[in-house]
Amino acid sequence: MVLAITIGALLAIMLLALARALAGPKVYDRILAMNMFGTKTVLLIAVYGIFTDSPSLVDLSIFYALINFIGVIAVLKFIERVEEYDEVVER
Amino acid sequence: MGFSLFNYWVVILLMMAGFYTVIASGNLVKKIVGLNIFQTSVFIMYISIGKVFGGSVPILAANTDLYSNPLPHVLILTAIVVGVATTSLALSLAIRIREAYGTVEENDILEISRREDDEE
Amino acid sequence: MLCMTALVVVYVRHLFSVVMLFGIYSLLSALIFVVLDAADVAFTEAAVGAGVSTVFMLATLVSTGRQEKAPAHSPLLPLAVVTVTGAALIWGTLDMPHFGDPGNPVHVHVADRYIQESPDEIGIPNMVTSVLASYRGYDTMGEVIVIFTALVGVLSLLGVRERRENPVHRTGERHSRPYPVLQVMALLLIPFILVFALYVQFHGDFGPGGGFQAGVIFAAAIILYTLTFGLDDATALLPVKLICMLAAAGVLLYGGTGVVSMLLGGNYLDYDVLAHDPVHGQHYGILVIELGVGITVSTVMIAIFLALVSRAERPR
Amino acid sequence: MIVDIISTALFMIGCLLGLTGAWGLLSFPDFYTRVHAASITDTLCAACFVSGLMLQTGWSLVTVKLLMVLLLLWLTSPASSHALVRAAHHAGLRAMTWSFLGDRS
Amino acid sequence: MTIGHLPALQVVIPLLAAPVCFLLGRWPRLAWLLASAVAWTTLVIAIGLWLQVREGGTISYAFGGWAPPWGIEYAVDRLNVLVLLIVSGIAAVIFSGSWESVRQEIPESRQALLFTNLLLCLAGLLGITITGDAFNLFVLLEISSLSTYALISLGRDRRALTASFQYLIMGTIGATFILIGVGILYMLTGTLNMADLAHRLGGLQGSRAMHTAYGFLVIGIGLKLAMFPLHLWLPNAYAYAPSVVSAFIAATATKVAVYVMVRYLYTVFGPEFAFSAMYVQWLFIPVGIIAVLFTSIVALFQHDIKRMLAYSSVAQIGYMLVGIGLVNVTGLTGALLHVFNHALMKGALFLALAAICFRIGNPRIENIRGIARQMPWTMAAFVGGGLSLIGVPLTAGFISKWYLILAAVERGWWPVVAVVVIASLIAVIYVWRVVEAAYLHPRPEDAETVAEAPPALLAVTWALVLANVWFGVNPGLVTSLASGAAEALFGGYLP
Repeated sequence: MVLAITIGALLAIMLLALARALAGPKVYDRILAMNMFGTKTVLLIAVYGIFTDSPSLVDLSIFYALINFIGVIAVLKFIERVEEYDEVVER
Repeated sequence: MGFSLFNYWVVILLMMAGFYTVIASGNLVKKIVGLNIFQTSVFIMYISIGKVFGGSVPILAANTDLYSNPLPHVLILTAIVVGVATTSLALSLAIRIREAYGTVEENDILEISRREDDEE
Repeated sequence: MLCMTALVVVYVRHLFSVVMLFGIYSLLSALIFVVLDAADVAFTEAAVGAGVSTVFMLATLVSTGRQEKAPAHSPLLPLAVVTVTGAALIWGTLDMPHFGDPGNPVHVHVADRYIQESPDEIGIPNMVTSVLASYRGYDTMGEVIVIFTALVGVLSLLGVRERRENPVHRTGERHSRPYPVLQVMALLLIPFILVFALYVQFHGDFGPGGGFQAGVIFAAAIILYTLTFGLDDATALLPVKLICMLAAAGVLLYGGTGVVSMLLGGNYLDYDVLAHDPVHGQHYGILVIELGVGITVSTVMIAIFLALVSRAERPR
Repeated sequence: MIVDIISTALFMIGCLLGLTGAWGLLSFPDFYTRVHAASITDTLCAACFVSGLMLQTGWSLVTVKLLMVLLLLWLTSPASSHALVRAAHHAGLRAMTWSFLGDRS
Repeated sequence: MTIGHLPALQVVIPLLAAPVCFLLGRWPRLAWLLASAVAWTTLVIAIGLWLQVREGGTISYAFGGWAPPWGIEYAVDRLNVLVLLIVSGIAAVIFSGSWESVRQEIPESRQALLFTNLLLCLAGLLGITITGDAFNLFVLLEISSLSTYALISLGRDRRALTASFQYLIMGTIGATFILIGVGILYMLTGTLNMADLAHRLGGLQGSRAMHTAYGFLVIGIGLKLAMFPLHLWLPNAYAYAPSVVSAFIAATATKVAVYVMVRYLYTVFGPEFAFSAMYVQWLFIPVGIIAVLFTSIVALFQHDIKRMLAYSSVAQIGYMLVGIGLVNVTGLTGALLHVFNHALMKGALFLALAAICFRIGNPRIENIRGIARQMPWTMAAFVGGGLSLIGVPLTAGFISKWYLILAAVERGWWPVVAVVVIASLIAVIYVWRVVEAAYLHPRPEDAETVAEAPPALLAVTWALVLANVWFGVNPGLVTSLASGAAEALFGGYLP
């Protein structure tokens, strides 16, 4: 029961985040949504792992947290670089 | 009956979305993304082949003796690696194409190539 | 949700968004893998799809531009092809074995042997690792070679410059603002990631993980370093030549294990002969080849990333 | 028993916080307010979930791992929010002004 | 002891030589020597396997000591030993003659990488041929494909990049289709070993899922072997790749794909399912005929000789499909012989072109006017290869076409005979265009004088030309191998 509600709520959050990611409007909104989506995935996997008695999934959630962080940083860095180019081009 | 095949149908829908992106999109990078989606959906198909209801992760545990099938997992591990290898090669080709032609739009490239062919 | 993401990917034209949505798509499919009991695959898919592939694509977008043009030709023909293919598949599914039924042919023929016997024959609890490294060890060797081939291909296409030839053109330095917060964070995280990579590498016998996943995690640490400190610092830390040598060494380590087992009288990649006791032999063999996989995968990922980024940093 | 109740309560609080944050993410009017909504709830929400889980598992290696998840989330999530806002600011994304709010109301 | 390991060594040696070759990046000449030595070794191993097969029938090798179907098996029979021989033979010849041409066309920093890629490609092709495991085939297919994409993109023209990208997209779609097909087969049977698959599929005749798997496999492999409407990637890929690479992949890659098709149709699905239930001959015969006629005509209008030969390759694949589609032992023998002979003649022709490229750069018809006087040996080799392509008696090309015609007559399908003859006449025309330009036109005044091609390149070209003649005069060896394989494949099945 608790499991169902928790997972349901997490999925709902993810759905909302996904809606924001799809809606945009700016790239940054999408990144924000992606970040939130990622953290909720981490929690979801942890919850699922503990409740289904397979603690090995917790390793997985640690890893997801890392990947999520690196992903966000990568997007930011590369977007920044593209904007720099645009500035250079405009001048 | 209907429901028991439901997830194959979802997979097929995904596959076709990816496949459509590959063949209909004009942008090379987007083609690559489509290719990835296509492949990922095939992976989901394999993994769902291996699922057993009531089974657990195929790691030996004391409290269960029904495991999902490990073989598709192994195959897909390999296939994922093959996929990323293809992706990285395709991406570097896209970069080179951009440097050589100044664009990654298929139509523009075709136009330029056609002109080159005519000149010869 | 998965369908929605996939369908939107088809429509969105801003390529950064497409790639990010692909990252989300990949995370979602990894979640599905978790639900379908495939922890190892979920690990790998997240590492590769949401992690490495996404980062590679982003790095590419920097040099290729980020807006897609509207398609010029009509979408009818591809749509028709797709519909026909999809219809064929759905037609084929109608009498497929039912999803999740333990009596399906897949579960009763070959795989049952892996499930029943592998704990005794190989002696490690994670069946995925046993099948991957021993029963189908040759496939895994093929996989390492595929990754290596990708490295060779990317190098022959792009090449990696060790150093910037001309310091005046360091646009990155002139424009990019240092991120002190991120740099501190990265320095905090990287040792942790490296330890985690080692844990995953050697814990693969017992839980989800193994050489491939560990390799990607290791590469992720270096990618994080490169992102926060810049390409030059990263290549100073890990010269490209060293990376390439390590990649080849990893492949040779794997293949060499096979050769050794051949010299000791077994078939290629037969680990039974590596020690007096077959189970011990399997242990050693799996340990060594997982190490080979880990080395090759991490170095190849790093090298490809550096190659892509070194192109991206070049001013247009 | 008590542990169960506490952990259930923690889960519920976590759900509530998470949903609030997500709702904020979806409905707030501009980027910076959305960051605010998302990041503030994220931290506490994660804390609630993970501590609830830790209560469930009891004391073992898994608890340590869960703690690591929590620490990681606490470290990375503010950092990425920070980086995100900074990048957006540098890219010239303007914050919503009062006059804009006034127009809306 | 070594004898027993030959099947594994066949693939493992080039696979492991590749990283070594990669480490030799500074010394491209050493890399070349290593690659050639390895290629010759694989040829020796293939001959060893052939001798073994001739004496003892099918050889099976279990990787990791796990008996199939639990482990991965390599299975060598008459069918694939034929393909092994031709692939490793062509590789040995082409690799050893490639140095001069590579040194001229590829920047020095990439030369060792090119040889590494060639080795990987060779290993992949040999592996595809020898493996008895459906999934292992996919992995090795990807090894060879990825290295082929990289090889093509090394071409000097920037259109090489787009050609390679196009090939990558189509090739990956093909590979993914194969993956879907194998997945469905696995779902139905629970095994991946080909022999075991064949055994277990026998009980599943008429299952829709099996039909779907079949369709996906045929289309997937069709993409790889450039079956007629799916051939669009091929001409550009061959035309813009470095000359040596064109020679190697034109002679081997599609042949291996034809082998895979034959293997799936006959061994895995069985001729009964493939021909009596799915009527694949009604796909292959028309597609093959259209391919032969249409692409031969397209070849007539090409100005770039490499492209012309590439289109002719698609036409030759059409012959092979017709041979498979005729559904009798003679037809299949003809198709297999054509696999062998086409590798020989395309190898010879593309090597001769490589020699021409080496001296004049761009091998267009207008550029080679009067060149025969300055490069007599090269042009003579080209003529030799061309005669074999046309199918003149006493060359290898004649033998396989003869078998195809015999098979068509056996079935009483005279139009097929007519098509083979007409297409050969068209081949006469396009080969003649080159010969005319090279021999009958004077060298233009402003053109620079060129010398004969370097001796090493010339030697390997002539080796292949002479092989064409030799196998044309003494066809017995290969013919008996091919017809033995064809009989074994058909088993007791009669259409």
